Amino acid sequence: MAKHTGRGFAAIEYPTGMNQNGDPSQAWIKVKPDGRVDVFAGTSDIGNGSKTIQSQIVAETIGVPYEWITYDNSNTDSSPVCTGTFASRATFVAGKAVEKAALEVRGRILDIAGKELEIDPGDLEIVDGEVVAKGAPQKKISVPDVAAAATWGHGELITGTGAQLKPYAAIVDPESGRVDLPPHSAISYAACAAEVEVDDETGEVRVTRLVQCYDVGKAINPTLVEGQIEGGAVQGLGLGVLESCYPFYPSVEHRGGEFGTYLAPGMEDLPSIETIIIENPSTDGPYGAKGIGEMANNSQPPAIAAAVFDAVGVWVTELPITPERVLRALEAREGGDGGPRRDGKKVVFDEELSVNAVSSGGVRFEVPA
Amino acid sequence: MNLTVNGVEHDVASAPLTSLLDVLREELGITSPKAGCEQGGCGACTVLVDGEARRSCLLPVGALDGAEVTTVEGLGTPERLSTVQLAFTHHYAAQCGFCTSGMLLAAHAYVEHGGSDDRAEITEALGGHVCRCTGYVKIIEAVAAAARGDSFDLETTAASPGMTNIGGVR
Amino acid sequence: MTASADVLLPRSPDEAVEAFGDGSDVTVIGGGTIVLPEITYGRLRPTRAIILTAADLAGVKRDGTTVTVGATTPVAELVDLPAPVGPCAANVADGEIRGQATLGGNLCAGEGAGAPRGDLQGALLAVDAVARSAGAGGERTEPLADFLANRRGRLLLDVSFDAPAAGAFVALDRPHTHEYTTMAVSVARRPDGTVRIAVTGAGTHGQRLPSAEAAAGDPAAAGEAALADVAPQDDALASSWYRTKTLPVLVRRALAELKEAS
Amino acid sequence: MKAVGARLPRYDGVEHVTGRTTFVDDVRVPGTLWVKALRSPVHRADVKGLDTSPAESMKGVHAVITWRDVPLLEYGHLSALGIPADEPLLAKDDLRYKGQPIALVAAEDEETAQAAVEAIVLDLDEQEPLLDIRRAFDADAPVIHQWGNWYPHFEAEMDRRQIRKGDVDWAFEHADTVVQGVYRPAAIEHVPLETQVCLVVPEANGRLTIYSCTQALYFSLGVVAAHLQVPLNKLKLVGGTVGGGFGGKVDTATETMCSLLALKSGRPVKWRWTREEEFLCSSTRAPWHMEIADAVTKDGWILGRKMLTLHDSGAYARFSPYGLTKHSFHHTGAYTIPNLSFDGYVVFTNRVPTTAMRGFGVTSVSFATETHMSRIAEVLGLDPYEIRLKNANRIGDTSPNGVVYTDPSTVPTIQAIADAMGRELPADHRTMSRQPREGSLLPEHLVAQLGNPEEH
Repeated sequence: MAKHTGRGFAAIEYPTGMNQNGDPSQAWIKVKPDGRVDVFAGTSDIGNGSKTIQSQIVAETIGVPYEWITYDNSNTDSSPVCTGTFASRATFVAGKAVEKAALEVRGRILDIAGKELEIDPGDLEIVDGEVVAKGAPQKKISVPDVAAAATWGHGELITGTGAQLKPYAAIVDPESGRVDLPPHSAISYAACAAEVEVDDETGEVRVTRLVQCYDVGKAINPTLVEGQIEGGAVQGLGLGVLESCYPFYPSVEHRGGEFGTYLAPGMEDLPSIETIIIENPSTDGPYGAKGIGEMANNSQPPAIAAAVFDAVGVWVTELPITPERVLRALEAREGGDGGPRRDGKKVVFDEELSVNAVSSGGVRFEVPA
Repeated sequence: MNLTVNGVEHDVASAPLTSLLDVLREELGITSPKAGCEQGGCGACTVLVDGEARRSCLLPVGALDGAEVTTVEGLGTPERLSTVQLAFTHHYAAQCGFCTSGMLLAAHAYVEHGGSDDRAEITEALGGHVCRCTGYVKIIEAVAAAARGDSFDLETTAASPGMTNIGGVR
Repeated sequence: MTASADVLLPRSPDEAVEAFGDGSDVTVIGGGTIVLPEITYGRLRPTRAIILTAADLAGVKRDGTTVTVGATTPVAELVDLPAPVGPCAANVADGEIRGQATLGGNLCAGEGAGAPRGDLQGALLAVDAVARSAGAGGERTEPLADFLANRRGRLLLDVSFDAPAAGAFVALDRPHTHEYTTMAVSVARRPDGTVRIAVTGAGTHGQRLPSAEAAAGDPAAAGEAALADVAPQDDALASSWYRTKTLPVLVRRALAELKEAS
Repeated sequence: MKAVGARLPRYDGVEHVTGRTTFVDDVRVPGTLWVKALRSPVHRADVKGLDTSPAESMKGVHAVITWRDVPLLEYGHLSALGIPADEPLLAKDDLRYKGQPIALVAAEDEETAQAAVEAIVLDLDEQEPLLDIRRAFDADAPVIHQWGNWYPHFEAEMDRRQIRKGDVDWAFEHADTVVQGVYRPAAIEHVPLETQVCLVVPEANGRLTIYSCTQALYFSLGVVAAHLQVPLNKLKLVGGTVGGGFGGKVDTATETMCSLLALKSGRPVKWRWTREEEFLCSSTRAPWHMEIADAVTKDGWILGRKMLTLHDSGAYARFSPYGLTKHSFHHTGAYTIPNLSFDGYVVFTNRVPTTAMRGFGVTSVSFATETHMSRIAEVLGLDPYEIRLKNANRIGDTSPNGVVYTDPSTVPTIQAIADAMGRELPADHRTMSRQPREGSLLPEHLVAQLGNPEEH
């Protein structure tokens, strides 16, 4: 039995929001006569927690308790447009739309409070559900009283709408791929170190530790950020060493049609996970947030591949890094066939996988000599 | 045949080879057990049968005459959450919520049977349950906390172990 | 499909045997872990089914060194049995499945769609288990290997074996949810010192490895010899190539563990 | 109290732990019919005959639909962006992947629906499938798609996504070493715990209420309305609470077909995919083939990169052209490489169409470029942290497609990991920042690529 440990490292970046089209999210908010706040948005909560995050943004922006918020994303009759929950956009783009709507509501509350208190709205602020005069905290009126005054006294509805739209970024030069505007809303960054244990006789790889760092811009809710990072880490582990729809790709034979034969990571696969959060605020996101939902599974596979090399000295560059691939690589190396081919200043890995080896000439990868 | 579900006795009309999952969801309208795979592979349908965690998609109801079944509806109510329900809330152990009912019942059985807060032991007990959202970290934390008998503040949620925030960096 | 099935719930072993008859056109349900999904997915449409839950066929009995395990004993109740049987049982699927799945289901399972089934077959072959079954021609007690070869039309009643002097179990370990065993090797030393070696996952069902047994004194040689006894398959979990590469490793490791256990 | 930055409890947390969250499959409407699909049994075939009458005449069957029942048969996932459609909602003349839906049945119960599906008569002429994207361009490869074997509709009707920056020939000429490798991540399943599911209720006022597990309510609303050729206010999508998605539920996989069945039968219909359908017939993350050659100097500068990407799209285009574009824009990873030549193709094969999944388009390129980076470090005998810090994106650097980086955090994230792993970095690497390049970190070859961060 020969088990080897290894460490690997990777650093990545990932764009928030869709790349190449207008990407709208909209929201509207109304305030009930007792000051409670109803938010309508079309963002599906797929477990990512957008109901929570967007409610927090509204509570913070207006200045009322989180518990006062009701959030309705249940249907397309009551909710305005949101293209959806993908592209790491639910906080960054849709959250911004909600923030804008909440700012409008805040302005309406201050206007009416100003009339009630006979103070210029610009001299008022909202703190914990109360509108108070800046510098004169004894002059105040509660948001519920403002909402009641609006409804019964002024005959007004306190409401707000918000829309966030990233302008269309066109590829102005298809030859070079040059764009006229950034095709993303922000870029997030992460790095990951992986530790593995590799059995050089069975080829089995066990990921034992993942240490990760994410620049999240601003953690609107740190617990939910952790949830995204940890869930992503285990999906990245699945990508790295377990999962494949086609175990004999490109063949379509022996696909797994159940959990026993499709190798989704289980609790037993969980490595030790440590995470470091950096908060370098974005310019466009709500409260400086960036979108990190998707990138959370991107850094582990290359870190694991490097760790496997560190452990047993072979590069496995087809994912997942199955026991069979490790064994085949080890065997190739023992047969004197594992390393790269050196040709002048060229160091050429994986020649047998290249289109140059497989295609009869329809597509080539030409590298200048 | 008879089935007691969450303390209420039911006369079941479904054919004996119908799965317990189908009886609960389609005949009795108890929808917390989920049809995640109907192959016994994911644990989203797990319920307690006479106190033991069982995959309800694998049990023919004909084998269960007189059995006592507990689903999440029988664990606690929003006003009076059970220990594992409190733990899952405080530790943010549910994201999309689809695996949660099965996880909770497995966790409940584990704690009731005197399970410890040891990660390996928890994994042994809950290891057949799939969660695709959480990466299992917070689920294990929640079960461990419930096993320890922690008390839970529902106004806030717990940080994961091994988390550091170093704020803004030049 | 299921609504029209004639379902019997025998209350004793005799009732079970009678209900089973000659086994034609009968679907037997022990723990349900294999059969129920087949019914739910519409691939199995029983006309007659026997649910064995109440048939009093469960339980582990020890008589001196002889262990007898009833057919509907849950796999979970086997985990404390001597190696290789206990560790093999502990390696089956997960805790909840082990609580539901039965010995009989594990031994009578048909071929899996994409992965080996019947983990316990290898372990029980290694301890020279004998199977007692009913069906056409009446009750029969025979070596497990013979039962496995001719299990169609048989209702397993129990399995007996003499606890080995020592045993070991080694499996390929690639954890994932609802884990199926890719391949596993069980070894046992009988009181007379001879060694039995069996594998699960190198063919459609568990099998002894006589060539490896003949070379058991030299673990490395036994490992290589094992390849003469098998024709491993490709499936969703591994290729034939990979199983061929790792079977010698598992045999060697199991024999090394056996040596330590002796 | 502060709401932003606080560890507040999940908005729907108590619903989740009490089992009261209502997912689509938990909605109960009396009189709901069950739906089952006839799916292609083969990877590729021409359809010679399709006779649904045996199913239609079965007791308990209320509606059967085929391509003939769809007002607008082809509507692309990216049609709204002007990208042409290629995929029929239900197969018409040919079958391009095993599991492709051909006909759907709505019946009183699941068993009847399944029996009706099995009664449909399908006459096929099986064809050789194309499965290896590396062979798709060969003269003797079977042609499996109406557009040819690769997507031909990028801007200016180019048949590939192309990036050109700087002078890649100069880079390879001036390199000390050229490191070349191939990277092939697999297709994987999204594995949401909730399988694809939809319930459509025809309302008395002529509207349809569509209970959907979509990740994208308005996107799916648009897709259904387009196929049905109805205005948006004829449809009400109900959803927003999804049992996991990970990208797979951006596809509008069930809503349109169930709407057609509800209209045809006049009854509520529900279609819940089995886990086996989810594993074998639902769209997947794409497999990719990436080849990289980097022109590097012995002290670790990456002067230039040549890259070829083949994106295995499966049988139809869906979101793949968009995914490849995103991929191309990020093919230098977190580093600044001034001279680039990238060619990428969306290639069709006879496997399940691929779609968006967490990290769409970039997960693949992150794996390739980062593994390649580790290899370069190994080949040159350099420290994997230090070589990365040196080439890391800095404020004022430009991306492959010419965007100026304004707030890259590559340097601090790498430093944080080095710290956590107890890795002693040399002093000059420890004090690096993301601020604009200067001094030894701004060698001649990186000057021309610089942009003005104020402009973006």
